[in-house]
Amino acid sequence: MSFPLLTATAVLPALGAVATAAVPAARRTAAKWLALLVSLATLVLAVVVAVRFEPGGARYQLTETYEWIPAFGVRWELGVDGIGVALMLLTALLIPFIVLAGWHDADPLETRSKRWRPTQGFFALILMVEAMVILSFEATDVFLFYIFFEAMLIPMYFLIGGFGDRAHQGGEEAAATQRSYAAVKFLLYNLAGGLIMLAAVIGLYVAAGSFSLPDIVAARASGELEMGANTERLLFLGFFFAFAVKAPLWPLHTWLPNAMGEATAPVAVLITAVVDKVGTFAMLRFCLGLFPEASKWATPVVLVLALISIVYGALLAVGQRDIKRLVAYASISHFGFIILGIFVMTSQGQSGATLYMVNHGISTAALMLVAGFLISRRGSRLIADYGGVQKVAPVLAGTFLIGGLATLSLPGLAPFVSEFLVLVGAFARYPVVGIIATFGIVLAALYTLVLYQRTMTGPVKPELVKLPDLRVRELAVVAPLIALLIFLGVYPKPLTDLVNPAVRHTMSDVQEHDPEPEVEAAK
Amino acid sequence: MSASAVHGLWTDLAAPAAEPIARIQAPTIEYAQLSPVLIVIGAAVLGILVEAFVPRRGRYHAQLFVSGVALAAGFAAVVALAVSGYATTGAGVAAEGAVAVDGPALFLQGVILLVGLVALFTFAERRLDPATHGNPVDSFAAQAASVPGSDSEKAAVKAGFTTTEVFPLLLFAVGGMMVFPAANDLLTLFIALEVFSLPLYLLCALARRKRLLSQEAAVKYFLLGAFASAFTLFGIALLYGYAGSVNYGRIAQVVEGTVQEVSPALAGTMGNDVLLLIGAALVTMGLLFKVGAVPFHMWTPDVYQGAPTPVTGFMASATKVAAFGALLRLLYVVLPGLRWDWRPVMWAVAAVTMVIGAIVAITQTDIKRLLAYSSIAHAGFILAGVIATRPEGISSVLFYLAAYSFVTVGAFAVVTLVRDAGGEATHLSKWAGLGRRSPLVAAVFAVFLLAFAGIPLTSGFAGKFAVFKAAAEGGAAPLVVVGVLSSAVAAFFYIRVIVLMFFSEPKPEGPTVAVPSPLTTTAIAVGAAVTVVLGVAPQYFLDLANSAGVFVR
Amino acid sequence: MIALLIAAPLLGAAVLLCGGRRLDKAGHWIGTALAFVSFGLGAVLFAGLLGRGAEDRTLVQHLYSWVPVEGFQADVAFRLDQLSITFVLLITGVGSLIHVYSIGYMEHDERRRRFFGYLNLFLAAMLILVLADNYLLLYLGWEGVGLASYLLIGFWQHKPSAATAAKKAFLVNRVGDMGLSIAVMLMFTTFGTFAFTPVLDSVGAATSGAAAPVGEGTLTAIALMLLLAACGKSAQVPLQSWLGDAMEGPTPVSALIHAATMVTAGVYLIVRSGAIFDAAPDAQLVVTVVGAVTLIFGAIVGCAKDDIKKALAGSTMSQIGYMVLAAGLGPIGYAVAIMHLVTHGFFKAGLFLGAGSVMHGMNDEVDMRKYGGLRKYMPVTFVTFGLGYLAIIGFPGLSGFFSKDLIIEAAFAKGGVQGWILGTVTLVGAGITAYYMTRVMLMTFFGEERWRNLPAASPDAPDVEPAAGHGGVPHPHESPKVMTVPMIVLAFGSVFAGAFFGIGERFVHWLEPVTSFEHGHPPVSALTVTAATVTVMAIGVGLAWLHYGRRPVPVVAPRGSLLTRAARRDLYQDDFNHVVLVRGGEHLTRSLVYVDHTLVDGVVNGTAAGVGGLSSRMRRLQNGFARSYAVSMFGGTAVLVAATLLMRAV
Amino acid sequence: MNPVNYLYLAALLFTIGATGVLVRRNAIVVFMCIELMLNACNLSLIAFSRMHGNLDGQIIAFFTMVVAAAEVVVGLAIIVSLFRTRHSASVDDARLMKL
Repeated sequence: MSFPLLTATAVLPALGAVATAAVPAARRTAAKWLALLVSLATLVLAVVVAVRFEPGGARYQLTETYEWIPAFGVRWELGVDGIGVALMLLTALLIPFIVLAGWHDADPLETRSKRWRPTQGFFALILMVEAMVILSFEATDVFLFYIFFEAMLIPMYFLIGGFGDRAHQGGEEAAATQRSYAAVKFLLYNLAGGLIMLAAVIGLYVAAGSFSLPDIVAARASGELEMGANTERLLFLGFFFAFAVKAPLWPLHTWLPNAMGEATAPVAVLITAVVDKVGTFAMLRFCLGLFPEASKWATPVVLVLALISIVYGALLAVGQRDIKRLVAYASISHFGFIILGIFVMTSQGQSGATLYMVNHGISTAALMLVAGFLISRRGSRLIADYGGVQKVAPVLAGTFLIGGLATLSLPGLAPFVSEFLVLVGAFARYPVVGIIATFGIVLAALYTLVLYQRTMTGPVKPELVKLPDLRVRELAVVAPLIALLIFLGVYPKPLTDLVNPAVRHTMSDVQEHDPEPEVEAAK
Repeated sequence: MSASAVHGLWTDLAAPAAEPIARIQAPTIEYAQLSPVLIVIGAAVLGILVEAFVPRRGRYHAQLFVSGVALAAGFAAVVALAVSGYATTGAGVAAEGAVAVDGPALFLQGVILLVGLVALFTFAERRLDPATHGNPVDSFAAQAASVPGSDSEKAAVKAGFTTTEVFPLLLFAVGGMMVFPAANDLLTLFIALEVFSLPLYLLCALARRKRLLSQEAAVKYFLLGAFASAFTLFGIALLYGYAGSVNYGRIAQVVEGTVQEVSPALAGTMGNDVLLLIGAALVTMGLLFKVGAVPFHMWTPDVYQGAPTPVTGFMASATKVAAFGALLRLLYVVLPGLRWDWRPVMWAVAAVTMVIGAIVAITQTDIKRLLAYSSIAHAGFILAGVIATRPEGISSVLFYLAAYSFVTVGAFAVVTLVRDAGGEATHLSKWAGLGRRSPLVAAVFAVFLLAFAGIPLTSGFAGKFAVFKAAAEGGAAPLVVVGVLSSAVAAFFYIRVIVLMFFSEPKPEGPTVAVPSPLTTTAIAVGAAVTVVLGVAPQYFLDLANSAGVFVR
Repeated sequence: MIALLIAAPLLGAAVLLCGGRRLDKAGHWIGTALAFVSFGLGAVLFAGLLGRGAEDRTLVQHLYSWVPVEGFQADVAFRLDQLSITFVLLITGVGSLIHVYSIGYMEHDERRRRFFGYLNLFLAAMLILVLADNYLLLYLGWEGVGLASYLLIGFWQHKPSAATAAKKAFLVNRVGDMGLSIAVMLMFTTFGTFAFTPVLDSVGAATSGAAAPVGEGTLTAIALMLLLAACGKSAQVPLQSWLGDAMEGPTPVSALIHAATMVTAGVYLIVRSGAIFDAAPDAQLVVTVVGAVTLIFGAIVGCAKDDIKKALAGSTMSQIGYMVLAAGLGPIGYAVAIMHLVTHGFFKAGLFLGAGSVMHGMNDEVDMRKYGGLRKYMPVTFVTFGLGYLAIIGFPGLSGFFSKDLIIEAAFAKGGVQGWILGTVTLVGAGITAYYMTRVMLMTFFGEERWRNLPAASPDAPDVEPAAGHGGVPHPHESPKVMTVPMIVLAFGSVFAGAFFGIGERFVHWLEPVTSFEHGHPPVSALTVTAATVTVMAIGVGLAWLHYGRRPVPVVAPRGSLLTRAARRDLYQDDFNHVVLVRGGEHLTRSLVYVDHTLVDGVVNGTAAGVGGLSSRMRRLQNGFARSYAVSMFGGTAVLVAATLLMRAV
Repeated sequence: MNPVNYLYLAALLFTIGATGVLVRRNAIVVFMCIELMLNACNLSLIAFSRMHGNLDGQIIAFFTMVVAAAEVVVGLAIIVSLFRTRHSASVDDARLMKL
């Protein structure tokens, strides 16, 4: 038995979380540094995983299998394919920035009691979420995945409800109520999804007699496991519902704006850039892998919903008055793209979707974190309260603009590649869908540029004259992200090499082939 | 009426007496196999003697010692029996077939004993209330007979009386509960039922604070309990009439029609299924009342709220364990032949119980009532496992009961800690901001709530999964869906409490969290530990439940 | 080598934008130097091409594989051939000159470093655009120039009007980009690739019957989508509205991006994809129509504007209309279009720089009605501007004359009714061009000095450009050398380029391998056409002189005729957009926000509330009466028994 | 005489008792009604015992009497204490806890 690398990658942050939580109340800064170091160490491990992973090799690599609850047929069964590695890397990469960006977000306003240690809790929860997210990217046992898929809700819930924006219109009281509303909404939506999935998980066990994804897929491929069409469809719906809530897909999206609006910017990034990815990832791995027929059966509906998400999210983003809610709706639109790419069942679409998950993570992180810095300076989330920032804080404005341009997927920045792949993939099979989705890029430009214009340009608002520019810590958060955006924009090959084989496998799972071009191009 | 049907009793009298009978053969009693029960009941009797002869000062400690030792010894005996194979291969019936000694019996007896032990600690807690007149006080009335607020009560308090009778009562209740799931004939069932019910009625009436509520709870519980047991008894009578015997195995044979030498009378009654069906329904109803299933649940909230919180904790956990044990045995041993008749009905009961329990809990404002309704919902979940009618059903229910009882006892133990001037502060509004005041207690309670809600990595999830899995395999998929939906609803109010504790500002005049003695601390710690262990590494206990999941016929 | 061509300005952009304040001193020199470097490289490459035979003048440099995905290959590869090198020279050449000019023009702007950074970024993006070997990479450059234009139009971000203009430009372009991306997708689904050579070759093969035929419908669709893109970038009707507002940017920007290079990218796209258009005649017709309409539209707008830059913008529109029209004519037009593009690059850049110089001397006053008689104050500007003027109106012998004349001929040569219509349109266009340019000329450099007796510093020019320190009566003065030299150079270009290209169809033949030139046969002799053109031009000049040369020009614009007023408002196109798109969009989003909150969210909250209500209703059953509990038990038992019996019954 | 008649009688008594529980307010009376139900059970037990010709039923009947006695002890204790606090034995007055 070789060294359990995958387990280690997840256990490390978990232990880190415990350790951070244990730091005494007075030593707040120590806790922060501890959290940062742990997250960086996790990143190192994740990189090691990525290096040890051979794109050309077996579908699931670095696999580990231990018995856990034989009575339920549950095994601690981990393994990563290219997609898993990519998303694991994304997670491990973003957490340090999130920690760094949230450096002061959880400093207690006044010490309520000696035992009250919000800061330690904040960073411990973040690490806990990281551990669970990583595990859910690694788990190849459906039950194992489900456990962490569900369990990660709890720390997220406390992060949202416990640590809101300092800056809030209507005072601390209103903030608290809105926060807990958002947190409860988040939890109930996802819990409902999760519980319905639980029923499907049980059903899957009854139908397949195993929780091991590879086994089930193999059994289905070899035809020794027959699942009735209706059973498969019901189970698919059970799984898909949970993932659609998490992703989120229209019309199950309404929890996201509340959550992202009320949470602090780093937590908002954690939600949309990391946790929500589990949903789309799971669609790709579990829905398509376990229920290929049902997936195809559901494709039309899913595509329509995805299209609605794209356009609807973008339009609502245009209509927002609150910076963070705007970003949230933009994310909804982007998740529409991801889901679209997954379900058009073309390799361009699915590679695009996977890249999209990564790129959207980075770009949203960049935009949202800068927005967070801005908000923490002015103490307001309302777009109307800003204007002319560009004049007083050019660097902040510049980074914000780049983040925005990434959000509207400007060619040369990472998101463009993925978005275009998704569009091409969609167009190749369903031209109309492709064309409708293309409208998304115009709307994206609209809400991004409107946001930039209203906040950054024009005459400087009097109360902003003293606005300080980005500090070193903040620059250290944003600069690497932007560098990454540009790099992946001009040279995404490392990522695509990682993803392509995995996508090939998924395509073979659903037994789909890319549509052939009309004529063979003259070479 | 034919002469052959006439009973020997009369004819013998008519005949001239033979020479006096030299010897009668006494029934053989397997004392070893009955030892757990005997120990506990014996200790209870001893407790009464203690009350009679030990001076008042010494009673508390004496009682605590006796009960503690008895429960521990009982548990040891259970373990010994289980180890020596009575749970599996050596399973059999004892005491002339009155009591079964088999896996489920021993498993549940073990659970009941442990829960009883933990409950005992909460019973014995004397540091939560400030000492009055220099005498430490527990949560029980100084002198139950004295009228609340009267001079006699004040005098009793001044004299430092304490109702140490609670310990023997607890032991009697535990003893009865231990027999209940092991009962192998209807008579034993009925007696056990009464043996553990009557002490509970009394215990409910013994609260130190809020005595009117306590007495009201006792009256309601008593009257409704007696009412229910009357139905049970009638059911027993009818079953007896149908089968001509109260022995489980015998009845089962008759039900399945695999009985030899059918007497004409038996042939006559056997033909009449109405007796069987009504009788079965009535007995089942009695058990459903004890587990608090809709529509026999209405006593639960009132009694849980009014009873002294330690008693509530004990009732909520141990009673459920015992009652579900008896229900399992009844349905799996006596009435398997009737499966197609009772399954649909139980389906309906389970579904309604889950839904109503979850929905009504949403709008509760008192933590104890909230937990009461949640216990109703959980009864529904367990029923889903009961009707699986397959071995997994039994073992899953056993596991669920073990998991659930410890969560419950722990949760109520936490409730005893949150106090204000009027004793325990059970109104939810007073729990606001508890997480800010004393994060640890709030965190532990949050763990219990999450376990109730069935969040993964807690025992609640493992149990729920086991039960639903069994139900689904038993072909009760719709029931699983209902269960899942209602647990989604249920999640809402558990979350509400957590929100209250952590996300809302503490009120200035809010309650304080009393610093308990090691007793309650142990109780809570045990509860939390079991909750987490059964959640993270349930395998060993699942195996245990699996191996124990076979009834003896 | 080709990569270096792009790398140079890219490096400049990176250095200047990330460099921070410490580069403020040297920033502009770095930028300019790198621009010249890439011009130098371009010249070398050009020489290299000249060295080769006419047929193998196509170099392809494959750098690396950009997006390798199953069945989808996008490479970063550059293609250098006659067409692209022409653009390279134009871009880097004019670009460098304008860098130099900007050194002077932006002297007093504290953000000059960033300005040069943006300019370099633009150069890089534009070079990528014209050098790309596949449509996706072209798309990259396409959006890159869009970004640069966005940044530069909104360079003075503190001016809300500038920010708005920038946003508008980007958005309108995005609409065009939609077309481009859909076109690329169509190519991918049709040919499985979108690199130039395979696509164009297979189109050719298909049409020539050498390969499996491609549905003409598909090709038409692709072509139209490309046209949409072109319309966006080149400000053709119906996506022309952004160009006028784009004049909010600093004048050098208007000269480089919105006159000489970027706006002509659409023409490049069409010419580059000639094969596709040739295979889709319907699409070609649409192209010509668009060109014709824009030609007239721009011209009319140009006649009415009093803002000198806006007038020039209108003219730009119209001139590009010429090019697009020509490009729509197919092989007879492609080369001609490019030729006009190049010459236009020279003289229009020159005109803008001239305008900039005028504004520089007039406190950034842009209203021509407040100019007048400036010729003696800024002679160099006057001369260079004048030469540009002569060139654009097509004064015989100057560059505009040659290129425009060829286009008109080609238009007639289209043959049939179409030919006549298009020809006439182009002729009329030439006339109007002459009219509005003369108008500009007269109002600016001739007539009485209207700026002397102004009420105050003009209101519409607040202290935006730091150059305008002092209000009050302006003191017109000649611009510094660093500004005038580029103007002179461009003037030279605008004088001689046409002749150099035109004589012996040198330019056309140079491009022939790429754009497959063929001689059109106009129904009337070329000489007649030329004569007609010159006459029309003369009429235009005359009219203008009648209107603005003879009688004094009122400082405050007269109400003017209906057409004038319409033209001042860009023929109400903006108003239409505002009412239909902006208002409509606002209403849509607002109502959607409402829907999201009440309906989508409402459903969920509604169910929650419903359950809650149910709960509180059920709660009442728990009424505290022990007897009612007993009733429920009794009833329950009854039901239980009944149900059990029923089970047996059924 | 047909033993079934005893059963009818028992059922009748049982129902009377149950009805009494439902309709009477006084706790003592309610309790007495429950006793009546128990005795109805006894009657049926004995009748069955006679029918089947074995002693089980009669033995149960004895047990039931003991249980009933025990219930009386507990029940009366509780009811009396309630009465002394509230000066009313009506079960309907005891409804502090509801909803």
